[in-house]
Amino acid sequence: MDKLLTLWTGSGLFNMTAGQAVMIAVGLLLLYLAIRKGFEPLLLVPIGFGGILANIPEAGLALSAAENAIHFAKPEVLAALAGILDVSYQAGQAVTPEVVEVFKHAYKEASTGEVSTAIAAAQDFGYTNGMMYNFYQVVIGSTVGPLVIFMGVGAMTDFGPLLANPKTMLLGAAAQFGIFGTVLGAALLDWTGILDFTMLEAAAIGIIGGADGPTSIYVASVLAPQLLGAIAVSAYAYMAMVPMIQPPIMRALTTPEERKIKMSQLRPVSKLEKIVFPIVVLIAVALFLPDAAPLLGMFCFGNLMRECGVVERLSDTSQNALINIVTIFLGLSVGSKLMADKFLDAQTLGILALGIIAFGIGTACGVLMAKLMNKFTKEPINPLIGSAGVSAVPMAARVSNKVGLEANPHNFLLMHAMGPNVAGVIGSAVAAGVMIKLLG
Amino acid sequence: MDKLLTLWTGSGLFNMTAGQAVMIAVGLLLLYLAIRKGFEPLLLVPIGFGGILANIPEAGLALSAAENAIHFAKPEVLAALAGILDVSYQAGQAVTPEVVEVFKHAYKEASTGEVSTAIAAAQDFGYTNGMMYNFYQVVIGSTVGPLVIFMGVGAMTDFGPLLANPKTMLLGAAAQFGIFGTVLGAALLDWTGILDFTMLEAAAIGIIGGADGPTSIYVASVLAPQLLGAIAVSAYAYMAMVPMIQPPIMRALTTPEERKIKMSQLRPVSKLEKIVFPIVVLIAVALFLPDAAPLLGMFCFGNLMRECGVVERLSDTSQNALINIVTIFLGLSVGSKLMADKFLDAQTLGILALGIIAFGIGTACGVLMAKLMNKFTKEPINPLIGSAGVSAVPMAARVSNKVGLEANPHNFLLMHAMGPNVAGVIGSAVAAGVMIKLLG
Amino acid sequence: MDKLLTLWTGSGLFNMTAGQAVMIAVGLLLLYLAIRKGFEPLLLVPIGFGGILANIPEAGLALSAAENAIHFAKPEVLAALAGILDVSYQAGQAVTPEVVEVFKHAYKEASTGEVSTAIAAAQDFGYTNGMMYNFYQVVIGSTVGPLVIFMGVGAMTDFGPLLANPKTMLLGAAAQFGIFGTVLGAALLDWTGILDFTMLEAAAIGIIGGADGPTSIYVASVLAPQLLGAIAVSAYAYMAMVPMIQPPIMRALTTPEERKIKMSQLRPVSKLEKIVFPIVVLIAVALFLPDAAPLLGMFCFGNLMRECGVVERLSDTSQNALINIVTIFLGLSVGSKLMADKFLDAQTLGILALGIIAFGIGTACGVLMAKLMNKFTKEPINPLIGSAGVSAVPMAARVSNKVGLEANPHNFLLMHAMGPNVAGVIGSAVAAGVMIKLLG
Amino acid sequence: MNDLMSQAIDLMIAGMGFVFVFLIILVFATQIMSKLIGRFAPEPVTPKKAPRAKPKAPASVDPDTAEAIKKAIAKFRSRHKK
Amino acid sequence: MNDLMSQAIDLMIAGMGFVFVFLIILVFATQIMSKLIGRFAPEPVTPKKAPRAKPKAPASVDPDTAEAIKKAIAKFRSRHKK
Amino acid sequence: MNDLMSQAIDLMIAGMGFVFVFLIILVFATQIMSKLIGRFAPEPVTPKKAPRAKPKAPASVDPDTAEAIKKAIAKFRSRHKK
Ligand code: NA
Ligand code: NA
Ligand code: NA
Repeated sequence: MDKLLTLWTGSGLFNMTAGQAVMIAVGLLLLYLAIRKGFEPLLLVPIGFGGILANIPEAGLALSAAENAIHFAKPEVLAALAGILDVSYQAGQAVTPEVVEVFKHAYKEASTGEVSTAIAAAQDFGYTNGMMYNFYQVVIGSTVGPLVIFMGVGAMTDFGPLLANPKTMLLGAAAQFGIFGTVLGAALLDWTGILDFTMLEAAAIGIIGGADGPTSIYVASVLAPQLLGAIAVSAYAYMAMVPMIQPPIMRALTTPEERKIKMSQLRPVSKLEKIVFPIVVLIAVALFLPDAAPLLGMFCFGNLMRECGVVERLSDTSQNALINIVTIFLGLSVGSKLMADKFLDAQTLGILALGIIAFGIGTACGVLMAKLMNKFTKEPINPLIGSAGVSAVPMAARVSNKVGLEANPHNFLLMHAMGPNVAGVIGSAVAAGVMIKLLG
Repeated sequence: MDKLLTLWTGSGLFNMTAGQAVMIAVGLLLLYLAIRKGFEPLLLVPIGFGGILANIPEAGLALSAAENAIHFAKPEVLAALAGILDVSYQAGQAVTPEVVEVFKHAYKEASTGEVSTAIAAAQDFGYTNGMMYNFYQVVIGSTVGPLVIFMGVGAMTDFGPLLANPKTMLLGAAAQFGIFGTVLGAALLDWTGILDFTMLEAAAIGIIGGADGPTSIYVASVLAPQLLGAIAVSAYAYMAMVPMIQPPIMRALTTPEERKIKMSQLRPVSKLEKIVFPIVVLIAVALFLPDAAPLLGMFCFGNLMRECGVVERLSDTSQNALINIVTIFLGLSVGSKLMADKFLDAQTLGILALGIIAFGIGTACGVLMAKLMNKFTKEPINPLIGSAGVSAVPMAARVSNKVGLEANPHNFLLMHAMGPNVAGVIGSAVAAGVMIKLLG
Repeated sequence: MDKLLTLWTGSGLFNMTAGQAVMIAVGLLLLYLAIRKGFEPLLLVPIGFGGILANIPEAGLALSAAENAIHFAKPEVLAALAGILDVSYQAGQAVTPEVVEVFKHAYKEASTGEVSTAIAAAQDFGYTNGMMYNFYQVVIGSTVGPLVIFMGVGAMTDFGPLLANPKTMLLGAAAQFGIFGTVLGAALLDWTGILDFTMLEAAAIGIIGGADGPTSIYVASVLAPQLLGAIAVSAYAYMAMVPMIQPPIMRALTTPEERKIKMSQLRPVSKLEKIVFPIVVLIAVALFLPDAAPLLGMFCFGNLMRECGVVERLSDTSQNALINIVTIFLGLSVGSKLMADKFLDAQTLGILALGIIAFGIGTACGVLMAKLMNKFTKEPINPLIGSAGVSAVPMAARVSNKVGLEANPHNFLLMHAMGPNVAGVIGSAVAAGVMIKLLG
Repeated sequence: MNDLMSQAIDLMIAGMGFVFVFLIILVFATQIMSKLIGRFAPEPVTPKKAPRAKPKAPASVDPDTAEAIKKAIAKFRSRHKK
Repeated sequence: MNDLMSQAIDLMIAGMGFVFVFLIILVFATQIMSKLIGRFAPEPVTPKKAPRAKPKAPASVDPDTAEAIKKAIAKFRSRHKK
Repeated sequence: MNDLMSQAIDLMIAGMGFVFVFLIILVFATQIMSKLIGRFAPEPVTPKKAPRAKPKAPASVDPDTAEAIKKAIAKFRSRHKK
């Protein structure tokens, strides 16, 4: 009986908070969007499932051993942690919710050394790091997960169309206005008193405008890990919604004549150019923006493996087994940040609102830049390919193609849009490097 | 000459203990069973090989840097460790076998923080963690190995037959008597004074009755890591022997007429049901047994990836590259626990004896439950499918089919037995959660 | 403006040292050799790329958080590190280049415990471990990378030709003179005062003569990690040059008649012999040289998985996904040791010079041993297969075949040379074990 | 009966009780789920004999195809020789 | 305008400025690279419609081939039955 | 001759000595193993020209088969056009 009581008082039904119930519903919604609506399922299935796991009451899967120990709040354990975390708590003292809050706050403020000492102490009392806490530390805390994904993306990227028409790189630059405009938007929300954001948080939110999953996760994990869940969900959700978000903006900013512009066929690109290009990018990074080196370095490495033709084994593995393995654990790790007390906050609503603005600004600036370039270049540029500069590879390029076909059923823009599309990946990574340099 | 002497006094031939020789023979026996007799080779080949590696004299592959330092027992190193492990040893003192034993015991009792400090100190003297010690810590110590395997098993499991006839889940419940009956058996051995077990050890031994490799390893690593080697070997060996263990029990408990019972054909199951089922299980876990969340969460995640149809890349990888990689290191890690001083113990004989009893009880209870259900349900149930409730997927289901065909050559029970078979996996994981909740 | 200045003063162009520029050129040269000349591209592409990444100014990708903190040398951070590293520095003191040097030196001399404390302290000030520092620690620092590669190589190795004619193992023994002769060469350079080497460094350089990538990396990481970059580059470069290095030596030491010797056809080898052979090797290692257990243990494990026929899934994975993943990160990790201050040193030139001597001695001793054996055995041995004893599998065996065909277009030596070729792998691992035992 | 025995009995009662309660709940939940899906989202059925574990990577060509290919090769070669 | 606003504006100016500078440099570097390669190492061109991401592991037989094989099987079987 | 030299010579003697001893033991052990297997467990032999490293994942169709398939396709197409 005693044991059955233990089972009941330890059950989820007995302990579930309203926040956890809501977050489980959010996880189910993400699964629905991913499975039924096809919203970036490779990431949103693990993120949604991870979000549910993270909110299972009492399981503490997304908490460290020390956080679990604080949650269960046994007096002798708290007494042991008090010394480490510099909390004034004596062995006999009553454990009130306030005391637990004090410990939670002290743990959040603790230094790296104190955290690991606290975890070791909690482990001596039998508490363990939650499964998803471990995943997060290894995959995102170390930054290795997003970087390996980026390497795989590099190995999947064909820079041919960009090399055939390098000027379209400027479209990929213009679309980054989405990033910095959103930072400004977040600052505005803070100024007007609607929401509170720090500069680091504003910058991390802005990166949603990069429309690049691994870049967003990387930047958020460096600048504002507490917002990582909301930022990643927002980034992937809007990437999936690119076919809905972009067309109205593209149509509003262009005339039917502009949309009918035919672009001259792309010149063939030699194998050697494709091999040398990632090295050129790498050297430019080394010379001008070392802080973008992890992201762009791994991206260029993946692309070099793809193009050099002598390491096909490695290129195949980085496009398949390796990226798949990391994607599974990256998704679960992002899901571990969908905990009620961190996600159910007005900030999250702000992030979702700013995210869609970010995509809109990026799209608009890409299109406008294309129109501007059209005035200065001999070869005509269809402004519809400008919107592909936000990245969201290859969805945004397909949107350019589709909107182009509506205006002229014989005008295939896909290959022309792939240039700015992959340039947008580089552009976002550069913007990420600038933000980490100036704020990190 | 001096150097050749060093080589000789450091050789295995010079240092081998009887226990190590026996354990190497045990490793060879496991390899023989795996390779020639086909006993669960995917696990027993790495476990057997790992067992040999762990018992190579002087190599210390399965020991931490600190344990290796204590083994070689240089006075200045012991003096450095004495302060950390709180042993009264002075720099000049003679190093007797008793002193070494005192250090070994102090290391075993040391806290997590002390252990890592002792390892760092030993590393400063040039000692290193053995290869297999590292494997164990990363793969099993972190619990990630069994969980990833379980995810892969989930991605390989078809719940269709269970969904077509959910009542057969009760057979998977009844078979778990094998687990708890064995705990009782271990307690009985302790009570009668034949062997000594603690409650944690008894529970860890019981889980062999779950007939599920990753579940057994997970539970043993949490409750009684010192018995992990014997428990894992016992679990996999008896799983391989299911076709020998089960049929006599099944025949003894059923009449020929019962064995001839034809079951009605399974209804077709829709894709959506298969997608929703793992989510239903997950929510049930969240509501009723959070402590089963790591095991069943990963299992359901794997199954959802399989069924949802939009992440085939991830599902394929978790069924192939990922599960294979983890299996290699999981096997070697289990092998690292086959060290002479831990394995060559009367307890191991007890574990082997209890293990087969566990399988027997589970089989019997499954069959009896099926007979009981037959009295209350309209649709006939062939009691032979009850034995499949022990899991040992898909071997036990094949045994049901085979014994059924002996009685009636036109009666194919395989699909009907797959229902209780996969239910047994869920049942064992639930039982594991209960034991961890009440004892962990 | 202020921010643009920050970007400029933090750029690579502003900070690049001559050494870094040279090392980036070296990285480009390695990429050129790998991609255009086909020099062991699977390793040299990641190594070369990693070398460039490691030398990006200010990015600190190959440095720990503490090293990065020392590089940026903020007074308050140095004050915090001073206590940990036992440097006499007071908070207000001016930060001169000398002070920074003192910190760098103190960090290099610090104990394992101090290093991890210093890193934790630096992390509290916002510094992070560089991406490639993490890769190195996980993949090479733990020794797991070379061992996993060696397992994969084992799974790719067919011992059939060696089992058909086990006497050729002696050729694989003789070729190890390349290793120890090179150690002597390094000692000679030290004695004559041309270069300075310690005994550990001399031994680590010698292992280049083993002509085996993972063995070289393993030994260098254990005995002289500071030389790892130069040793690995040297080993892989000369392995790629085997078809240029070996033939002149082979021709000089043999008469045309010897080169024409036809060898009797190899007897068929049974499956069981192939299964038992890795176990025989393992037991020999256990009895005679426990220090070779990690390398040869993993090698034999891979080979047993290959031959036993019951774990094809695991064997395939270890030959494909797993070895590819580890190769990518192993290569990048080796590249992290190509930093200017460690690589641009007269020692590196010495290592390159000694490396080619090592290959030459090994080749010569293999050929001479074959000639010697020819005097004592009934069955004729073509001395050209002796050179294959250096390993460099399967390149050296192909060279034997090619030189043999020049002398007699109907004399195929490939299969006969594969015996000593794979014996050379075992021989080098044994030599590695001896060196680690006597010096490690 | 010592303490360990009584603990083991307690564990058995609590454990088997809980396992049955949990799986019975799951039986009902599954039946409700199936009914709801059958009513609100009826779907074309999937073939129920899907193999339990079908690792896809090694699969290249199915036996039938392989057989046909071999015949084709044999035929092709025999023609070629003429 | 508070401090955060002015910081955000600064960041935008520095950031967009730098992104444009970097990508303009890259445009020129790429054009120079292409010209140098065209002059000193002209190569047979690669077909420019290479698919963006072609994971090779699952690829076994291309559709054309598969079609032919299926026809072959059908033919083979029909002959066999006779 | 300095200390390093004498150490290196010692290492060479010990090292080469040990390498030879070890591999000679291995030669004998292997021969004994082969004889025992030949006597007590003679087996049908495996073809000895098994390729050294045969990564199976990328392997899809062997060249011969591929050639045959291509011919078959060509033939199929030419027929189809008629
Ligand atoms: Na972008
Ligand atoms: Na079970
Ligand atoms: Na060698």
